[in-house]
Amino acid sequence: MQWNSVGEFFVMGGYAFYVWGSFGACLLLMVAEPLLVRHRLSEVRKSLFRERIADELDLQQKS
Amino acid sequence: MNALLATVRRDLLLALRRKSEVLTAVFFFVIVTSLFPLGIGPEPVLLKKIAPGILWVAALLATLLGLPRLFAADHVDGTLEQMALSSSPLGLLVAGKILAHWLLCGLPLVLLAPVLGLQFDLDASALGILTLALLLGTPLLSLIGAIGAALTLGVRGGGVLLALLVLPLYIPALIFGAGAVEAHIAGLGAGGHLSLLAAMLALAVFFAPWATTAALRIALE
Amino acid sequence: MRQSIIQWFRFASPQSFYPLAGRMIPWFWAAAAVFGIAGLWLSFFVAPTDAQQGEGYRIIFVHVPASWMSMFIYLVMAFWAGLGLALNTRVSGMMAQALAPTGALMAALSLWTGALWGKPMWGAWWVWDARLTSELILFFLYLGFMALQAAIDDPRRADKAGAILALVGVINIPIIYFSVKWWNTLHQGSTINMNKAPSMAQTMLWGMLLMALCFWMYSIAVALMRVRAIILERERHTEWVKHAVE
Amino acid sequence: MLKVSGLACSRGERRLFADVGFSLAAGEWLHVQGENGAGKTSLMRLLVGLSPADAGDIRWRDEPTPSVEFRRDLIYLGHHAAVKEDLTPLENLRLAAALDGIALDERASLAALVRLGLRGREDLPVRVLSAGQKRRVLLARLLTRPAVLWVLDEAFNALDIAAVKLLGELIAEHLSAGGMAVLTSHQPLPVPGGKTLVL
Repeated sequence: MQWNSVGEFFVMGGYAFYVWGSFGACLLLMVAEPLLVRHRLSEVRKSLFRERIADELDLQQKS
Repeated sequence: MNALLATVRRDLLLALRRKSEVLTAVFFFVIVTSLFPLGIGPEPVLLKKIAPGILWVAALLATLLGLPRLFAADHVDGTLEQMALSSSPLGLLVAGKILAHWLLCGLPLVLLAPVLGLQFDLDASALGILTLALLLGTPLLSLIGAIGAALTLGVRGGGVLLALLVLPLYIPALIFGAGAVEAHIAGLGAGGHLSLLAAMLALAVFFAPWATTAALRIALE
Repeated sequence: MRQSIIQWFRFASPQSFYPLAGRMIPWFWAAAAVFGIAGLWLSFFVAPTDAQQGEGYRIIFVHVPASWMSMFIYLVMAFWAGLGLALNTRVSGMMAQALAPTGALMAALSLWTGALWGKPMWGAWWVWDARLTSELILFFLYLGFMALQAAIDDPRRADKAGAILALVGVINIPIIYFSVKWWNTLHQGSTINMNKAPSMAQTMLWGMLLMALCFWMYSIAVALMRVRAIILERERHTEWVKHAVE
Repeated sequence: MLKVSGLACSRGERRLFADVGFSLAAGEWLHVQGENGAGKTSLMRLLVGLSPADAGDIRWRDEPTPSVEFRRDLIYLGHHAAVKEDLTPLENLRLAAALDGIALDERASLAALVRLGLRGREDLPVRVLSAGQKRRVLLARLLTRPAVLWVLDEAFNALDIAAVKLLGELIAEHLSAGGMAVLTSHQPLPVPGGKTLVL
């Protein structure tokens, strides 16, 4: 373990911007991507659900 | 083989009836290469250094200019459909169309390049290497471009998409083509570059018509 | 053998692949988390400070895995695309389509972290280093693939056209990489090469490996999520989809 | 000689038709009927092998299609003009034959054009011809290309009364010489006999 304090860890030997910029970007995008995909999935599900309700209403109207 | 030659003759005849389309690419090549010295300044040393790159990039963009029309006209009037149903293999007809495209859009550039190279103060041997590199490289551009043209046939925003698909694939040709001239000027000898260009051309002659044919069949579905 | 082929074809139908993918996703997320925590711990607390590059070198723990994944995903994508073209299975094309954005993301991350590494090490955000340049071209190839698929309305045709493009790309990637490397040595632009990270210690290698495993598991998990969305979108008019969604 | 069974086709998510089957022997012809959008053109394109079928089997001389032999025996004329506007009718015929690998002499191509009433227009660019005349240039290929199976999609459109009658005669001649034809059309066709398929 080469860090003497938490502050030193965050300073990263003067490379804080570059190191945290890299890891931060990875973290940000790798959290954002699954969220976007999940949003896409739930949008499809919602529209499929709407369609099913519409189908049921259609059937009720006919009968 | 007869079918291939017949396709070449047909496309050349069609181009002859519409000269403007062929001349556009040539004019583009001439004007773009002449614009660079105006933008950069007339220093002979600098111009000589950037000449191979400029001539190659201009040649690359000039061939790209003619690509969207390679199959589009035949697609719109239905003759492409007839080609796909012809008793000759579609691959041969496609190879013929690519050859015709090179004769119309590539070969004029090869012939013009030495003249334009003079503007950049290249000496005779460098001009020879430049012409040779373009002679090997421009058919490669036509072959790779044909795949892109077939893939984007009848697609929305086809022209821009074609550039996006094809330009990254043109990079090796650009590197070795311009590199050949630079290596020659630097006294390193252009043999390696030229033989690599020839190897890539051989690979493309083998694969590109096949891939283009497959893409055309998909586009016609 | 015969049995396994039949099994494979069974999973090749979107209807049976959809629930299977759903069951697999949590496991890949868990694996990604485990590898990620282990990898981060190794890269920040075990790996020693580099003598030349100080703490800045720690960027390779994300830069190298992202570069690896961006290339690997293109290969996998081309594999699925080729399979779809050869066997005409529907799931293959969907897999290829689901992988492309993740591959592009990895290429983008590789470029971004490469720039952030380059600035303190070489004093420039961008150098025309062979690796960075080929990574940029790979990024363009991903963009082209996605743009082509987005531009074609009929999904079956989009799959096939994308497949041809991916296969052409996969033949070209080694040629591009080789040519860029050749170009780089001819011009002698940058002298520092990224793959010669100074005195690669054993712990560094392990950290990179663990992070790469984390990125790999992550990519699979996200691609499976996306393929589920694509399946529902494309098969929305079939009976089973109407029943699959509550 | 032509045997089609269990043919199915869908456009996007919509199923156009399923389980279409028919067979044709020498001298027979099929009239494909159906409303707009019923899938007549799609059926024609499946039949000639331009697009793949969802299911089904098409056999020509007991061999699965599309084969080289099938393409040699086939002529397909669709909605498109399929002629080059910048060329003359004569050049169009000659180039189309050359692409098929057929040697076509001047006399045969002139005879075809004369038969289709294009006398005096042989050397004009197709661009200046009327829509009906362009259609006739295309139809001249029926005479210059020796095919057994004619697949004509809406071939009677844009033709005047004389041309409709002429095309009817051409088809009848072709059939009596042992040929086969598949035609789509809304209106009754001036060709005697024939099977009917309603989509």
